[in-house]
Amino acid sequence: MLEEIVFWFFALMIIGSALVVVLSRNMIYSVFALLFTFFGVAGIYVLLSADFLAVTQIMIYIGGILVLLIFGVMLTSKITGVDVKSGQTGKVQMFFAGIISLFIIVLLFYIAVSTNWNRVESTAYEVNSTIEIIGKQLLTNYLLAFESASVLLLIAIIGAALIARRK
Amino acid sequence: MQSSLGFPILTWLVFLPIIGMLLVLLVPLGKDERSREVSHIIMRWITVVITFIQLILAIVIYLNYNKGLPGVNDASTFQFVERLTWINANFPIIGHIKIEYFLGIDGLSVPMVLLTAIVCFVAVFPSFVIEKGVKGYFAMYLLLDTGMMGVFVALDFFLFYVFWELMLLPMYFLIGIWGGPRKEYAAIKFFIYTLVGSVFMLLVMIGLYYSVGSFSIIDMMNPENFKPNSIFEGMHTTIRYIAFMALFIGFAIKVPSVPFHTWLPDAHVEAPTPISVILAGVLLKMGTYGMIRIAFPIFPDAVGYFQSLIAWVGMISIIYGALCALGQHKVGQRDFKKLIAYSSVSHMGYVVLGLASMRPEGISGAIFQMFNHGTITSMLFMIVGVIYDRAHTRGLDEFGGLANKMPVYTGIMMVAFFAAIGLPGLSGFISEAMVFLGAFNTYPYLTIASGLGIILGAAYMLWTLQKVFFGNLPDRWNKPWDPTGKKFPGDDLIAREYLALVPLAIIIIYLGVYPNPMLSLMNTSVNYFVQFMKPYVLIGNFLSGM
Amino acid sequence: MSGEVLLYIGTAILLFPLLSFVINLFFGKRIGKASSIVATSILGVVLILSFIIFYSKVFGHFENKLVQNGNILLEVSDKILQIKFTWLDLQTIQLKVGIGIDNLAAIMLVVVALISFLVHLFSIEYMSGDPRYSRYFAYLGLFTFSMNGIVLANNFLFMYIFWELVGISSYLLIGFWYEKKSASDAGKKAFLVNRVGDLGFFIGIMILYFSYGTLLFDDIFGSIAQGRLPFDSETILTLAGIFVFCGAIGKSAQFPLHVWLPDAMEGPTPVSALIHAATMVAAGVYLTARVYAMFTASALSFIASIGAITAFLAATIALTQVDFKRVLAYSTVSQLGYMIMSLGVGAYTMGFFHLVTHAWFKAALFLASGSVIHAMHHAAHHLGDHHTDPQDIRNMGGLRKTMPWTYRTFLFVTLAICGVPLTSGFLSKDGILAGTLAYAQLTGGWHWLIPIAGFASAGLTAFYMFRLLILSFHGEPKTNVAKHTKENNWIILLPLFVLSILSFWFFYSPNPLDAHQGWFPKAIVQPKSVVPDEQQWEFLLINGYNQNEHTFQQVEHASHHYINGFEEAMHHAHYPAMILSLLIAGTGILFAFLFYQFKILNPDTIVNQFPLLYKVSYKKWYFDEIYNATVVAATVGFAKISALFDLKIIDGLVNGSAWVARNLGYFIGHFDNIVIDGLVNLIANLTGFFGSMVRYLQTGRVQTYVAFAIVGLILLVYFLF
Amino acid sequence: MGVGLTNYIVLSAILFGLGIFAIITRKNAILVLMGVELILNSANINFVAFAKFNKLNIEGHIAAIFVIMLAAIEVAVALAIVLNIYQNYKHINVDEIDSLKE
Repeated sequence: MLEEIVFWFFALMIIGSALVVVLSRNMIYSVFALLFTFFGVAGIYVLLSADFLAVTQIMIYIGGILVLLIFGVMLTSKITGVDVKSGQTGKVQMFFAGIISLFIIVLLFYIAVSTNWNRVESTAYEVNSTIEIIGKQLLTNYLLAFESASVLLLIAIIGAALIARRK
Repeated sequence: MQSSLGFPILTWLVFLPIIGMLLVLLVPLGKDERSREVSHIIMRWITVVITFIQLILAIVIYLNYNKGLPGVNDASTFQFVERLTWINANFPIIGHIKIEYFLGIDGLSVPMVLLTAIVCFVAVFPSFVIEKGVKGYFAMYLLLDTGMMGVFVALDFFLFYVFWELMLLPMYFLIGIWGGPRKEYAAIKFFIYTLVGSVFMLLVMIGLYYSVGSFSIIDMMNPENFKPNSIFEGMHTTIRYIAFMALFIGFAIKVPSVPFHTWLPDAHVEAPTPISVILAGVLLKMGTYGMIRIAFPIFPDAVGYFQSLIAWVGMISIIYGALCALGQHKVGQRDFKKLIAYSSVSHMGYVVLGLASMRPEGISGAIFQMFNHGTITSMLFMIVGVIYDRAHTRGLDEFGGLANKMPVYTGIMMVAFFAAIGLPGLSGFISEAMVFLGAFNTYPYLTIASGLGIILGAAYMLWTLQKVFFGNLPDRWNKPWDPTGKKFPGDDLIAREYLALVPLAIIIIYLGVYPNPMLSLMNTSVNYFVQFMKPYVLIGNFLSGM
Repeated sequence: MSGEVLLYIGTAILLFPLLSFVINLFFGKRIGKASSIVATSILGVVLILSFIIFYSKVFGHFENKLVQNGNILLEVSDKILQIKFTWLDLQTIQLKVGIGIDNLAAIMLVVVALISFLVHLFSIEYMSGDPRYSRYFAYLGLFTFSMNGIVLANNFLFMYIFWELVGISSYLLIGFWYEKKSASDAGKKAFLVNRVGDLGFFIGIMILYFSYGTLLFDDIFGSIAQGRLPFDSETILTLAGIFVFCGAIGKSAQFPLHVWLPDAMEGPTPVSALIHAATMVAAGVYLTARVYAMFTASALSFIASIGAITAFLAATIALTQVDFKRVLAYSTVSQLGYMIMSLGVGAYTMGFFHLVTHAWFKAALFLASGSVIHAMHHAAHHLGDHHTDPQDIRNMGGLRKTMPWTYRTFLFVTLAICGVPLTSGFLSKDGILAGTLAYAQLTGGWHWLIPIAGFASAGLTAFYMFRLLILSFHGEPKTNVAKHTKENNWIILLPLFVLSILSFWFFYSPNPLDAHQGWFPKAIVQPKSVVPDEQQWEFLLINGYNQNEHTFQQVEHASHHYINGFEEAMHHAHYPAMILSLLIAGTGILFAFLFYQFKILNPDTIVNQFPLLYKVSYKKWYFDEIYNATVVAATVGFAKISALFDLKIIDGLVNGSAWVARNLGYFIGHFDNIVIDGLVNLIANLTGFFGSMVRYLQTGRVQTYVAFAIVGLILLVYFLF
Repeated sequence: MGVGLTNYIVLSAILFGLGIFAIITRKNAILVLMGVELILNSANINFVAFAKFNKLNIEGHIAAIFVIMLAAIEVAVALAIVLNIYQNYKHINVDEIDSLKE
């Protein structure tokens, strides 16, 4: 029961804030709504007994990505704030986009519902924490991916710095 | 039959230059003057290395070639054969088309493969002076190399045609972009002339395909393979004569034989030196090679019918070409290169005459002459290129006394000139003498008339020698060629030019003294070819036993 | 010495001069002055080897032997030692070549080697100071190599090859001072004129090759002897002979191709002595002698006529020339005519004998002229006089006093060439004249013109040679230069002495009046003709005499019997011919003295009395002018016409058809634009219309593309499930 | 009715749809970027949900970790590009950046 309440709370939080992200005319609002979305997703992770992921979500998404996005907004919207509002494109486009989005939601919904998921739900709390397992996995089975990821990060950092640099 | 070397050497030989082309294209062009210079040097040396490897492959082929196998129309005795199905599909309307990737060589093509490898290698060195669009130039050069090599090893008519056309395009650009003042005219003339020949070839090729059901040149040579009621069925039919004539004209344009020769002087005059070298050294041979590989054995009956005409074409080319060359001293721009271009017409006439003889001496002589003309004329054009690079003119009347200014150059030049005259001890003599000995048996009077070509040949060559090299040096050339001394230190040849000229001179002298290494390559095939043609053609057979 | 060893020596003789050529060509600059020493010492070795071969072959005896050594076949017999090997191997056809040494070759080898050696020696001094000193010796080496090749060839192919190679070395040496236009012109002329002859030679070779499939002399003559004729026709056999003889016409400067030889005097004088007097020009005679067996009677008549015409013609021209070397050049042409005439009439031995004796004294004459010119040149140089032509005899005179040794040798060899007894020239010339007399007696008719031409030229020769001698050596010096000449040093004089000593009779015959008593006629015996009997002079058919065994010893035994009717007639004609020739030569000499020494007769009066004759002689019968106006002009004209034809007509046609095609193209283009393009454009417009509709979808905005992608995805999923 | 797999999938589907909506409609490049983030999050939810409902298979978590990492990279690079675009165009309106059309 508690689980349901928590789930619905977070689900509504996610959907609501995402709607704000999508629809808000003010960029700053969007960004802050995104914060809530991320936070909600972190909550969902906890619910799905992915504690490490939840922490990661908060640290990276909220601590890193969001901050970056805010910086982006600040740097590009002329600081005077004239263009902080981000007008949407015409109504027709909105309409079509809405239809397409709705379609895809319905489609996915249909798939989710109609498919007979062969689910074997584990007893939820077999392990205390996933951290140990993830750590072991990362340094054994997924070592190559892990290392590649680090290289990728490095490249991205350099690349980003290079691209953003003023001529 | 698998390649006898364990790896597909002919494919490597043909497509190696393509790899080189890609490498050349990958070389980045620097922004400033110096880095561009560096990348030019890299591109040049890539080409040198690639063509050198190709030369080594050709030598490997030469060393592993089995001289006892005839080839010609016997598929099982071709060597280094690679045979794969390339296109095999049903098409609506045209029906089933099967084209093979069929490579192989025999005694008729080995000398040409060697020649192509040698000429392409040495012609890189005069290419070093190209400054404009170096990347495009060397890419085109290597593509041209592939096309030429492909023509000489292809045994599938369609593949042959593809390589034939593949060679055409880079040549067009090489003349049209890197040529002299009238380059566009010369390039388009070359292109259209050759294209006309190609169209003839294409039509006959298609006709043959429907008659035989295969594009294999070897299958086309066997009269039994012709389907009943197909257009080329039977022997001595009018349509076969027409088809042969179409093929012959197509190839004669390339040779070039009088009266289809006028593209040659223009193309030579306008083309840059290395392209002239390749044009005269290899491209012209493709015409006569096409005759002996395709036109003659597929239509032996028509050869018999037109044999004397072919001999006439050869004889007229010899004399007319020589007369025109002699006339260059008096008429027109008095251009050194044009003179040599006409001398090529004359010398290729010997090849046609030799082929028409249908005697072993004549045909061996003709193939040997193809090889020798390739080396000798390459030398001649490079020799012209040497003074053109220095003096920026090629006028016959503008020089004199170069023998004192450039003694080594004059010495090397004399080897080429005397070889072109047909001096014994140099390779040109042997092939010309063999052509004459063979042709005399079949066409004595024509051969005697062609003999005038020898005298005329000596006349224009010696006249040139006297005008350009003997006498006194005009004052305007008295100072050093290059005052800075950077490009041409000293008056005489530079190392790069030695690299290009000396190997050719050695080949000319060596084959002049001891021709058997080259003759033994082609003997079996030529004799087999003669036996194959014998029922259809006129052969001087006064001599018992022949 | 065994035959094999001699053959190896022969190969060495052939190749050593080539070594000299290579060394001097590639290292000449580096070794500088030493190049002459290298070349001369190599030639010294060759000379010694040649003497060995000469002695062993001519006076030796060989067992018949055949040795097959791989590709190489060694054949040894008394008649000839030869090597045969396959050079061009076409499997079905194998062209065999090789070298052969018979008496003819052995004697010729000595002639070539000795003169070449002496000329090398002479040139050490003569050419000193020339900027291309080593190149000169390289060319001499090349020439000696090629000449030895001609001598040793036992087949037509080698003969032709070396024939061309001597041509090229002659070309290079005539044009040695190529800065002078006249020199390079002369070289070119020599080469081209020779090429004309060579073409004939090559046609002859082609006929023979066609008929017999081989080029070895042995095989060809053997086949003819068996009655196999080219094209089954005697006429063609005669023609083949004449074609081969064309080579000799060119190389030996016979009428009508004699025009190159006088011009060839532009080359250095030692070269003139070696190539254009003694050896190369004699190669034609050698060739005629070499293939003598295959000449039919008609061919021989042709040869005799050509020889006679040449001998007379050249002698008349020599009368009036003023250039020292040109007089000698025409004298050479005339003497070569003699040899050819002699071979033509059947006096084979005497013709070749004259070749040998002429080689010595003519080389001596040229070297003497070289000595004179060298001295004149130095004197002029010393005086700073650059206008006096050192070769013009009108500038000489009185050299007898300043150059006594040159004068003495020159006088002696002049006597030899005039055919004065006690000299070798007398022996050979007398033999030839006897031969012509015998020939005329035996054949009659117009053939009497041949001895008449022969005797007339003998008289003319005596006259112009003494004219030359008197004008240049006697009297008072006509110029300051002549007065200041000095005798040359021993390097120049030594070859002169050697050569003039060789012009004494005793080298050849114990009897100064009859060559037939010497060794020479026994060593060189006329080969048995191989042509069908009915095609040969009856008197030349050899009676009861086996030509395969004409060894020295056997011939000695047989010497009292005449081998054929001609020999007999010649023997009978010997004394009349001798007396007549002595009379005529004496008259010639006498007149020369009357004209130029004692000035009793004035040459100018004669000139004024017969201006036409003088002009014809002085202008060399206008041969050069006629050739320039006809053959040369026609060739150049044809060349011009061809070049223009090519440029204007053929190329014009090509460009014209291009023009037509282009204009047709324009026309079709317009037709296209309006009619066909109309249709096409309609279709195109329709397509374009739809295209532009679709084009709206292509906004270039990423967002639109994403939207489409998603629509696509939806559709995909929809259709898949 | 308990919270099942379907719930999570539907949640992620909605989030995905909203992300798509943002990408298509938003003018501002940064907002488009945010849309992408939403999509990535929806994907992550799926990963983790499937992991949970498949015997707590840890592979789903690891995939999610990598997605998060990729998202970080993507944002960094994308923002750099956006800044660059801003320097060139003086705005970051995606629908006016249509040089792809040419």
